Amino acid sequence: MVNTKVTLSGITLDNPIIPASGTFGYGYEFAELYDINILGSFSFKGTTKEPRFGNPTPRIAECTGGMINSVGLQNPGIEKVIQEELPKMKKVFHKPVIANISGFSVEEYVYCCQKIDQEDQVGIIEVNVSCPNVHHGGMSFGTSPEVAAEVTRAVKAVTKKPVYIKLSPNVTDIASIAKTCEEAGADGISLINTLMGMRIDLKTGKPVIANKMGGFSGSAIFPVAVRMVYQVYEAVNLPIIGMGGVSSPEDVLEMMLAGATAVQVGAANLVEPYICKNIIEKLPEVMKKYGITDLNDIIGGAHK
Amino acid sequence: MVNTKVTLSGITLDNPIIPASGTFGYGYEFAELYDINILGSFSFKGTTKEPRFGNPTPRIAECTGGMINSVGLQNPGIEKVIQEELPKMKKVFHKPVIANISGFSVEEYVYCCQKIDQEDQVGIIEVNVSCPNVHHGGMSFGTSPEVAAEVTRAVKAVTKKPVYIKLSPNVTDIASIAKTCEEAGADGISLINTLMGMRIDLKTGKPVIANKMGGFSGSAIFPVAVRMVYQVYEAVNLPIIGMGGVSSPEDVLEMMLAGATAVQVGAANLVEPYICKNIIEKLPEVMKKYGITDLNDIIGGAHK
Amino acid sequence: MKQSLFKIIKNEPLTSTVYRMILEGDTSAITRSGQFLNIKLDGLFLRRPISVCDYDDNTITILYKVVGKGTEGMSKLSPASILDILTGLGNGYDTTKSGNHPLLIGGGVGVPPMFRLAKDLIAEGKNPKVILGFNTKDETFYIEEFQHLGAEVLIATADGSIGTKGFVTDIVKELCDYTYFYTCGPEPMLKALSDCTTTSGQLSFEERMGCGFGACMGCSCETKYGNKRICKDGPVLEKEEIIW
Amino acid sequence: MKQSLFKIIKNEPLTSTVYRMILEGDTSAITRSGQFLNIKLDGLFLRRPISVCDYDDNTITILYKVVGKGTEGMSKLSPASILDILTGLGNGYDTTKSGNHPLLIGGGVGVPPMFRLAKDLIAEGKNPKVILGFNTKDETFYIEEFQHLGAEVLIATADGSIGTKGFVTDIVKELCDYTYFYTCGPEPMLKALSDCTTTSGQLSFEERMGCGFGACMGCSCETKYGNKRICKDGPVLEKEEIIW
Ligand SMILES: Cc1cc2nc3c(=O)[nH]c(=O)nc-3n(C[C@H](O)[C@H](O)[C@H](O)COP(=O)(O)OP(=O)(O)OC[C@H]3O[C@@H](n4cnc5c(N)ncnc54)[C@H](O)[C@@H]3O)c2cc1C
Ligand SMILES: Cc1cc2nc3c(=O)[nH]c(=O)nc-3n(C[C@H](O)[C@H](O)[C@H](O)COP(=O)(O)OP(=O)(O)OC[C@H]3O[C@@H](n4cnc5c(N)ncnc54)[C@H](O)[C@@H]3O)c2cc1C
Ligand SMILES: Cc1cc2nc3c(=O)[nH]c(=O)nc-3n(C[C@H](O)[C@H](O)[C@H](O)COP(=O)(O)O)c2cc1C
Ligand SMILES: Cc1cc2nc3c(=O)[nH]c(=O)nc-3n(C[C@H](O)[C@H](O)[C@H](O)COP(=O)(O)O)c2cc1C
Ligand code: FES
Ligand code: FES
Repeated sequence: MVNTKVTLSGITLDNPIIPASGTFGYGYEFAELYDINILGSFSFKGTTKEPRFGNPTPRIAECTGGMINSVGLQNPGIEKVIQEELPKMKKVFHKPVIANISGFSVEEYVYCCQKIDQEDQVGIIEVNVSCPNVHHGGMSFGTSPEVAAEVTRAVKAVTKKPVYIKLSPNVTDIASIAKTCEEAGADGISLINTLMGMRIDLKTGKPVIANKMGGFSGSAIFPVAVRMVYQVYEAVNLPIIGMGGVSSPEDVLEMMLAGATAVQVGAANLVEPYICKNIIEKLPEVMKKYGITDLNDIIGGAHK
Repeated sequence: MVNTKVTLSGITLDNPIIPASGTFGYGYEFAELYDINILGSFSFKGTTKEPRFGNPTPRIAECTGGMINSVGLQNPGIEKVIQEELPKMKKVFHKPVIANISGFSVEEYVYCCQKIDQEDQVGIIEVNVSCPNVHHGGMSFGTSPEVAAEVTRAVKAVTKKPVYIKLSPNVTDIASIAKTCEEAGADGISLINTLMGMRIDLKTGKPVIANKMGGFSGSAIFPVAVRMVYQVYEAVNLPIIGMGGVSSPEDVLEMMLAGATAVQVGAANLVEPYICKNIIEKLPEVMKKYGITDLNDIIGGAHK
Repeated sequence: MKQSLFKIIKNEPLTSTVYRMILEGDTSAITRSGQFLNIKLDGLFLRRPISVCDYDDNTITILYKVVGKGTEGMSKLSPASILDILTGLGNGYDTTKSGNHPLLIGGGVGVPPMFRLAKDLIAEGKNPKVILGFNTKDETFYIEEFQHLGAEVLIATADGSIGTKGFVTDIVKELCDYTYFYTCGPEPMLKALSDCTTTSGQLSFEERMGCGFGACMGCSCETKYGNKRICKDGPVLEKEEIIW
Repeated sequence: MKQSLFKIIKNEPLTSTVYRMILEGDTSAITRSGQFLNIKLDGLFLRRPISVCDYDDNTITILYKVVGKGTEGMSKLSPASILDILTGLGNGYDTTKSGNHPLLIGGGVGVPPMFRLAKDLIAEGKNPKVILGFNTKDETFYIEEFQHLGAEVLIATADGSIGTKGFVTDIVKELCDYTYFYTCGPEPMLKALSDCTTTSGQLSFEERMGCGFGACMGCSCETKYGNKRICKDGPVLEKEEIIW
């Protein structure tokens, strides 16, 4: 027998596998395929203060080993998520969920986190700081250590739930951003969000994505994600949720060796809807292959 | 008949295909396979003031759609390159070459560029600012607009050859770095160098690469490269040499639509030694397929 | 939705660019005409959505046009190859609203889903009239197959090389005795049909998809009844709800 | 070096993890034993280097151990599959230095290149003695093949289940009548042999490779005679030049 249980800020997960925000909706589509209660947890679709339709279509482009998305945080807004989605979600998923929160100003983050703080169903608040900051010329919150810290402090002040800051990889120095978030009171770090990418359609000569650029994710970005998890693990003393291209039990182990306590699976869910189930089922066998009896033993193992 | 000729700072290339520095050695290995004079040009292995063995091995790791290298600028040093390699290179390649110059201090860049300025064989100096700056705590020259500009100015002062600054993609704002290089007198911009990446060997639990992290390149990084070429094209009025994952004539067209005047092919040479030849041979046919009669018509086409 | 493996039974060109593939496997998730498959192909990250043209207990027929890497790869697969496919995607056409004389209008690669729809309507005792639009005679396919179903088939080609010269709308505008319409094809055609038809109808849309089963919001569109995902709440929308 | 396509003629297990593959194609670039191939495999970016075990005018034999994704994929390829391979890589062994009684020492997946080397030496009228090291009897392979060449073959296994119990060095230390040595195997074995042998010799090294043909500097090592690329200036180095 092997142990796959890991603990994030006092919340024990049966296994470290967590579908990533935006790739698992509110869970229903997958609940039709398998019992999603086998998951460690899941991070639901990024939620904002106001309802959002998101970006114009096309929103999706193909890449080698990955895809670009420019969904633009389509969601019904925090009120509706709490009133309608959470109760429905509760029927298909009985464990604490991760609430992924986005905003375009510090106030919006605060507004959403204050609301979501009331919801027992939510175990962790994951604050996505990759969004453009309307008060700073559209630069993403996550590209400035100060602004990321400001969001962290503001959000921490209004919730007792553990707050994980989800970092953007489109930065020069991810470690220093993680560090300032830690100093500002973050309980954990999630990374990485998507890399900014672009494809151009040769037939039209124009970008494939209506919004021109979008977020690149999938197995292609895995080496960047492993590197950043490794760097952040050296910089902070917080649990890390690692993600970016994870699509096999081996990838999970690699992320954990780099320093992740839990691992999210994103784009892979979209093309292999059973991927999280498969990973969870095969994980013990792959652990045995590499002589791992307890996943907790390997967290950050590559640093030793 | 289609036109594949493009011009970089007054130097006309028969076609925009240029093997990227570090993936084509000094050309001999490939000259055994095909007449490398069919190439637009080629960028030879990164040269430093002092001879360098480079990093410890393993230096190479496999990734989905790409590889990580940590060669660490192994080269015999500028003197030997000029005395031994350039004359040998001249025998196999009769067009102007691109001299890729690296340094660990501004003085080293200046030293090398001053030397290489004397060499008729060299058409363009490509200054790789991705190296760690020993005077700035090892941060790469290319991660700070000011430092990149300082290198540019210093180098421009000692050479009359066109100077192309080769940018690192591991930055928050590539456009502003390109812009400051332009203001500092750069004649062109080359991008992108490798993304920082890491792989961990599950058998040992340790990073595959002896130096832990390395430079990730290959088709996996193409969407990031296209995005950055697009952003830099909007920011500067300089010719751009685009690279990062290019491995087909279609990729060449996409890079050019994003804003590149010429295109480098890197890691693909290592696994498909005939790739540049194949691209050059198929390019006219693929141009026709998309109704392109002159490559110059599509440079930056995606911005219109 | 179901994920399962299918064996290619046949894979043959119908025109210089359009192929027919017959797949053998578990078809139980398919419930309606107008639904689609999402096909995993070697070397490509995203699956490729293709409409079900016809199906029975253990085979599916699809017709696809070679337009890029994925469809080109498909065209080169040999019989006995195995494909990983998601089936039963999308809402499909609702035949209960058809009335007795529905029009079925397919344009280009919008033709395939019309086939099963015509079959279903005929089986329900209705009299569908089928209008197929192509660029030119050489690009036509499945005309006889529709005729064999017993449906009346009208053809429009842009160059007049067969049937009416012009667009499907040129034919539709002349008709007045239909009770409903169903269509699939390029968006400009859908829009023109929405404008020129005198009855209600159902239109099938395309969008670049991430997942094809409602998880990613990659394919959203705004309708009069709220936001819809083309892959899950569509691809078939009702004329009345569409915001053009 | 040559890039060409090879057809798999045979692909069969010799032990639970070691396979033999016979490839048909253009072998003209291979000039010496100890050279290697670099094999392109579906879904993997880097080619995989594998030593030539034997070759003739139109076939190559390789022996490989399944250790990861690439070799696992290879083990599943069926005959008639086509592989894109770079041939003629590396310097290979120089038989001119062997003397009349060279030792050939292969450990684990270092055994394969010894085979063609033994064959060449015998053809040159020399009397090679072959020492093969394995972990255990079940993991041995190619012992009979070496014997059929007419070479004297000595075996060492770590657990003593066949041959001498211990390492190849335990055998080598007992020998004194050899004129030269050639070896390939894990680096600790090479080092131990370098220390315990009394003659000159050639040792074949492994390194993670980017290109395999000298272009990337991924495989460099420092030697007493300057920097060398394992793939191009190696994989065979002379005992005297190695810096341990
Ligand atoms: C619900 C649905 C049903 C479809 N049914 C059929 C069918 O029955 N027969 C058929 O031939 N085609 C059908 N298509 C279109 C088909 O999905 C695309 O032609 C195919 O995905 C192109 O893949 P590719 O790799 O060959 O082209 P790519 O190289 O990916 O792109 C070539 C061009 O195809 C278009 N395209 C690419 N991906 C998509 C996508 N996911 N959705 C829509 N268009 C895309 C773009 O305009 C692009 O320029 C359908 C699409 C949808 C959404
Ligand atoms: C010149 C040379 C000749 C070789 N000859 C043979 C041979 O005849 N038979 C044989 O079985 N093996 C041989 N090898 C080793 C073989 O190349 C590796 O076992 C193979 O590349 C592993 O690929 P993989 O995808 O299965 O493993 P991976 O999943 O890539 O890695 C598994 C393990 O294999 C090792 N490895 C991976 N890539 C390489 C590489 N490029 N070079 C060396 N080791 C690597 C690493 O230790 C790694 O932990 C040779 C290697 C070299 C350099
Ligand atoms: C379609 C799609 C939608 C996404 N939406 C969100 C989101 O709403 N909030 C968020 O924090 N991240 C979002 N992401 C990013 C993922 O959660 C994840 O960080 C990223 O995709 C990297 O993981 P992957 O490579 O496994 O996909 C989205 C990703 C995709 C592909
Ligand atoms: C093995 C290897 C060595 C490299 N060495 C250099 C170098 O010396 N100087 C440099 O500017 N870039 C170097 N690069 C980066 C490439 O020139 C190129 O910018 C990068 O690999 C992206 O292109 P690609 O994806 O086509 O490989 C090297 C890349 C590789 C793979
Ligand atoms: S394609 Fe993912 S929701 Fe429609
Ligand atoms: S592997 Fe590229 S030089 Fe040896």
